[in-house]
Amino acid sequence: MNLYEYMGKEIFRKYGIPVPEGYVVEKSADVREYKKPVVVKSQILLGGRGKSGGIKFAKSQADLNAAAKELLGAKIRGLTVTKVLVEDMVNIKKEYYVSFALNRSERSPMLIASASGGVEIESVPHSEIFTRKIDPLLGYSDFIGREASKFMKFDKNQSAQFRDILGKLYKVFSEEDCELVEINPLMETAEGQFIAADAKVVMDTDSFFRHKDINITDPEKTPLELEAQSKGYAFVELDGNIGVIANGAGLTMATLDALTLHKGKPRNFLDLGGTDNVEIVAQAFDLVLKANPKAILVNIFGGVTKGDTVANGIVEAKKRFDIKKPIVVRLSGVHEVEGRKILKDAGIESFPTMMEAIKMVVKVAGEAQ
Amino acid sequence: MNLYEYMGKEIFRKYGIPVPEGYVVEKSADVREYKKPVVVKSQILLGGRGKSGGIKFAKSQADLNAAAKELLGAKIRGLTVTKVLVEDMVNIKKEYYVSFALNRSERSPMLIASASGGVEIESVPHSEIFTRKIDPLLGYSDFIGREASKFMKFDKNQSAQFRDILGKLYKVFSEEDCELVEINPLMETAEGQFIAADAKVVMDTDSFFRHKDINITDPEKTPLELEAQSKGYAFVELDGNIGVIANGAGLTMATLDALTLHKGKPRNFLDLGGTDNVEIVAQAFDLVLKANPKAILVNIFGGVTKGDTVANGIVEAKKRFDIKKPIVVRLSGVHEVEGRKILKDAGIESFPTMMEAIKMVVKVAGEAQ
Amino acid sequence: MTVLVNKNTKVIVQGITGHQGSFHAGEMLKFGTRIVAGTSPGKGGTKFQDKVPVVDSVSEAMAFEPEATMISVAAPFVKDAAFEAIDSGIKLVYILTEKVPFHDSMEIVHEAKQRGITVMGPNGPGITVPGECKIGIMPNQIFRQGDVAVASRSGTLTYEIVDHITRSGLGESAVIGLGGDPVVGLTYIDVLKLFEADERTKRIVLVGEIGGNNEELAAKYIKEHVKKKVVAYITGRSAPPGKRMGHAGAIIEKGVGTAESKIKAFEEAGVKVAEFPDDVPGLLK
Amino acid sequence: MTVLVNKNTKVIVQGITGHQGSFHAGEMLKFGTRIVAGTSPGKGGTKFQDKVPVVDSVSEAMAFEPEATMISVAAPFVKDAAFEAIDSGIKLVYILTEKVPFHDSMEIVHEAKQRGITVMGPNGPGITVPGECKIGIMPNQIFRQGDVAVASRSGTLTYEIVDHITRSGLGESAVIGLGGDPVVGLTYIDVLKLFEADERTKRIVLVGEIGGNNEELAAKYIKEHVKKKVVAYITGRSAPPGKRMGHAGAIIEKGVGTAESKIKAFEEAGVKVAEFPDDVPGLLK
Repeated sequence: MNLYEYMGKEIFRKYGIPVPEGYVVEKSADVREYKKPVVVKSQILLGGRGKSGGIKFAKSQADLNAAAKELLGAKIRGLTVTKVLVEDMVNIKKEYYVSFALNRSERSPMLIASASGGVEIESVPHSEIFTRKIDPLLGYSDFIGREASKFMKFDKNQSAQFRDILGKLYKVFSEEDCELVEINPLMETAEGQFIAADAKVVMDTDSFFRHKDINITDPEKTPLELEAQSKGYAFVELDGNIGVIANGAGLTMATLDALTLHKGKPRNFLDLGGTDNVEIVAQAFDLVLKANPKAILVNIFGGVTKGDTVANGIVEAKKRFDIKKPIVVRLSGVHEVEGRKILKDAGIESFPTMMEAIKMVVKVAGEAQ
Repeated sequence: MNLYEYMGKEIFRKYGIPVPEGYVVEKSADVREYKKPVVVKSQILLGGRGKSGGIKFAKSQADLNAAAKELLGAKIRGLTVTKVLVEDMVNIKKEYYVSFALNRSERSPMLIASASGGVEIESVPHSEIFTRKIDPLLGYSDFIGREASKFMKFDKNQSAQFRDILGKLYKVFSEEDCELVEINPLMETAEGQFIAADAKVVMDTDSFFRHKDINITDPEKTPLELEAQSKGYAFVELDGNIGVIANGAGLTMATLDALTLHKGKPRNFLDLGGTDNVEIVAQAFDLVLKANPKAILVNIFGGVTKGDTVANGIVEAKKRFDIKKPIVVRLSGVHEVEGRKILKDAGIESFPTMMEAIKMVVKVAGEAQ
Repeated sequence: MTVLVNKNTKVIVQGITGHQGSFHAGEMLKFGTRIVAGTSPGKGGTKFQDKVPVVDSVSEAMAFEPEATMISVAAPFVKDAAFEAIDSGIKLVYILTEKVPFHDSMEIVHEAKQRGITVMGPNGPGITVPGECKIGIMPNQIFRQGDVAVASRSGTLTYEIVDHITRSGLGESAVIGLGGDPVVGLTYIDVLKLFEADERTKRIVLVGEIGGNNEELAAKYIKEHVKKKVVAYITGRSAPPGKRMGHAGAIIEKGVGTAESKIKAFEEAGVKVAEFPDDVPGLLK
Repeated sequence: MTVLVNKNTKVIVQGITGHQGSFHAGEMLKFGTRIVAGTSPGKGGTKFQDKVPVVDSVSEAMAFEPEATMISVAAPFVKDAAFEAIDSGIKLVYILTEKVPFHDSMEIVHEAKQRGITVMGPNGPGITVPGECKIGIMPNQIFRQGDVAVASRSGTLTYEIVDHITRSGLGESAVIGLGGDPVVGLTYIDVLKLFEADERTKRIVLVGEIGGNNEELAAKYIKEHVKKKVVAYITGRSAPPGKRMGHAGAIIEKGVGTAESKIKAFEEAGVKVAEFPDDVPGLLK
């Protein structure tokens, strides 16, 4: 999960990475006395905030008040600004890029650095980017920083500051269970000091059991997605008209693929995961229905999740939520026969294969009002 | 280097290992108001302080004042007590032993635990001691604590407390660069709480460059040994009459062995280490002479330390310190010929082999007044 | 020689008395897997299903000379359990658990690799060699012995495809789930090497998904090293860019790791790519 | 086949421009060691003694295909330098530096071992194979090619004994200093295996000292596995209990690791133990 810039900078500060002096404001009235030029930055999880008007510069108290007032509550590319970070302005000499990220194919951390910072790293030519695999058992060690410094053509003083930051940034990456820690731009001031002008920290949500202090809701999720998350479902909203319930991420994706290739349009999808609980199945319908689809497709390959459990859950949901919309079910695998019988007795159509079910649900969704 | 109990406990506290409430006193006037029964413990680096009268119990203000007054300044087995630790008394239910130590032959940490604590671990039968090698790359992990808990026959609650302490103790061992971290006794109170009643922490002096906060002098060293240490020499005082200067720990030991087997009695020995500096050689004589030996044996096998450098150092020392005592030199290896010539020109006797030199020095030391 | 396990493989289950552990251990016993012991701290001395000895630690379980372990403990305790297995020197470690922090997985996988230990998972369905041994959670009844080896990042989708293969009249020589997490023990390339070396295996199915570049690396490896017939299926074609699809692995990473890129890589390597899961058996024949 | 190194072994020196590094690199060149490059961050592009290329990092030095490295940097930087060598995959890492924290050495040694990398030292004199290669700090002039292999925990004492061997008319097939620290890369047993397998070696000298139980383990190993003649010398007989003798290794640990225990173990294994260093050649003959 992405952390807000100000949260990332709090972590940086804790680890001794230099960041500009600043404070967070939620109400424009809380803006402090103006002392020197500041930058007022919307705390939203979007790249290119500057271009979208989310960053203002203030050279007087009036500027500062106006910037905070203007930004707080504003909508930037669909996201409402609830917090701004007011930070001392620094005199920029040069901007660099540096990050540690997981390289999935190597299953190892990777250091990425470039002397061309302040822009999206994807837009920088490959020849200007230093990348280096970190052996996860050896971890980051100073020699890696020396290699990077040489690539960056740093002098002794620059290299010392840069390597100090690299060592600390790797500590953040590993101790805070991050998928990505990025400083862009890493700023060199006119006075020759390196300072993290921005902070992008992406944490592994699976590690939150040991980071109890991190308590934010994912701003990229819709309210319904957040509700589903709190109930333990993987649930994503889309813009079609067929609600999809399946089990397992791979099968769920394959279901969407097949549906799409058959001209069906998913309204959402919900991954039941592995469950053997009728209530969990029934509750899933509640979520899917809230998005108001025209029909519901259930695609289950029974394993841990057994066919009869799913069938009972569907029957329970139909009754409890008084579902009138067409439900098309595919049931295979463990307890397939029992499940299909339960559904048949309740008047719900079911198929043994995914293709049959998909063709049917596309048909009924097209017919439904 | 051994840390005092109170220093070890400060470290324990920092890592969350429960220790009794307490404070350190250097002057008996600084004893605080008596509130509940306390134990007053001499801060000296000796086992069996209790038996030697170094630990007093106080059940009143008068007791406490008297104990502090009596212990501070007292000599216990040759060591002067300069600090006492005043600690709340705990109600003992049972005493355990636990430590992490370096196992040299395995080159790995080892966990040692026993339900028979409060006595020297060497006196506990092997069958009552749990030992387990720790893979230094995997580190301590909870499963090791579960194995130990089972051996100790702990119930669930005891095991949970014990394992929590083990995890933290291992962190002390590795993060504080320890050779040994020992809790003996690890006390279980009448209320069922585990608490470190003593703390033995032995730190690796070679790691002190990254533990700048540790700043104690080794109480096991004599003043002359400390002076030598501050000058960078390995120097040990003994009780004979021949001062020994050699280069390299192995050769130094072999020199002492050969000297002893030839009935010579070393007064001290100084390991020059690897040096190519005349002044370092000369300064070594200053130290050796301060212990007032009857004769001085110099045994050098030249490598990094070159024969001519040593010879020049000896000549310089003889002149500077006006040494009248016999100096017997053995010089071999790199620049042996040059060195022996320099010595000969200065009237100092030298030999090509260790045995000749040793026999000679034993002879002249016997003759000297 | 079979792939990784056979009917003699001695297996332990770490966490055999837990909800998941006990269910799947039971299914594995039905499949014919030789479970020699299970661990459950504090429950040592009891028996699972009146026959499998339960002990307190892997160290004690080593008396049964296990060659493989299935770890089924809650995510926060997986690293400890895996280190326990590694420390004891068990050569095949399968981690059933999902939601393991990937920094833990990274340590587990690399420490194991250094010691010549194979890790499967976390968050995968395990391995099944029909007629021999199952370690994991795949449904017993979908398999038939045969010559098709299947490797997949996903669980239920694997069953779907195996089921089609079996129903088509073919059978499986080995089915391995790599695991759906960003960091898992086995790569497609590791598994391709095993499949290529396995005498029972004549045909190979790779089930891939969007995200990462492991499928692209596998395609390159197939082109250069694999002589057996390979068929692939890639899921996530319809995934909207930037939306997580449940798996951490299934993120479209700004143009890299798209379904298109993977399909293209496979096709360039001479691997036929199925449009739907039920197309797989047809392409294998 | 020689022990660990031969005249073709390509060696780099990490820290070649330092006081110690440059002196010993010079001596090694005189000995005939094939130093292909040296590292010194910031000094890349220069030459050592007008012939050995100096580069900024081991990564760059890999262009010269080194098989061994000598690390001569200050103690606080040894771990970084050793990890740099390990990360690059150099197969023989010798650490000259003394006063390395043993927790660092422990990590270095074990990480290296997992990767099949041999570590010598820290705080040892290195290895010399007369007529072939020297990596380390032993004085060049004391050697003569021969059939005696010597392993020792100490530096100058090794020279003393090698000098006696050479002066007696014998010569050396290999001399290895394990290092005087509590944690070093090689054990006597590791070295005994190398000596036993080495065709040039006919006789073996082990130089031990008080502290630890490595000599006792070596004695046991010799009894069971070593066919070649072994002579030992143990130093520290006169050491007062509890007094450190300069080496961290040389502490009398409450009755364990005494000179008596080591001498007894060797004698029981049929190893003759010299009373004085100059007795060694006589016992070898």
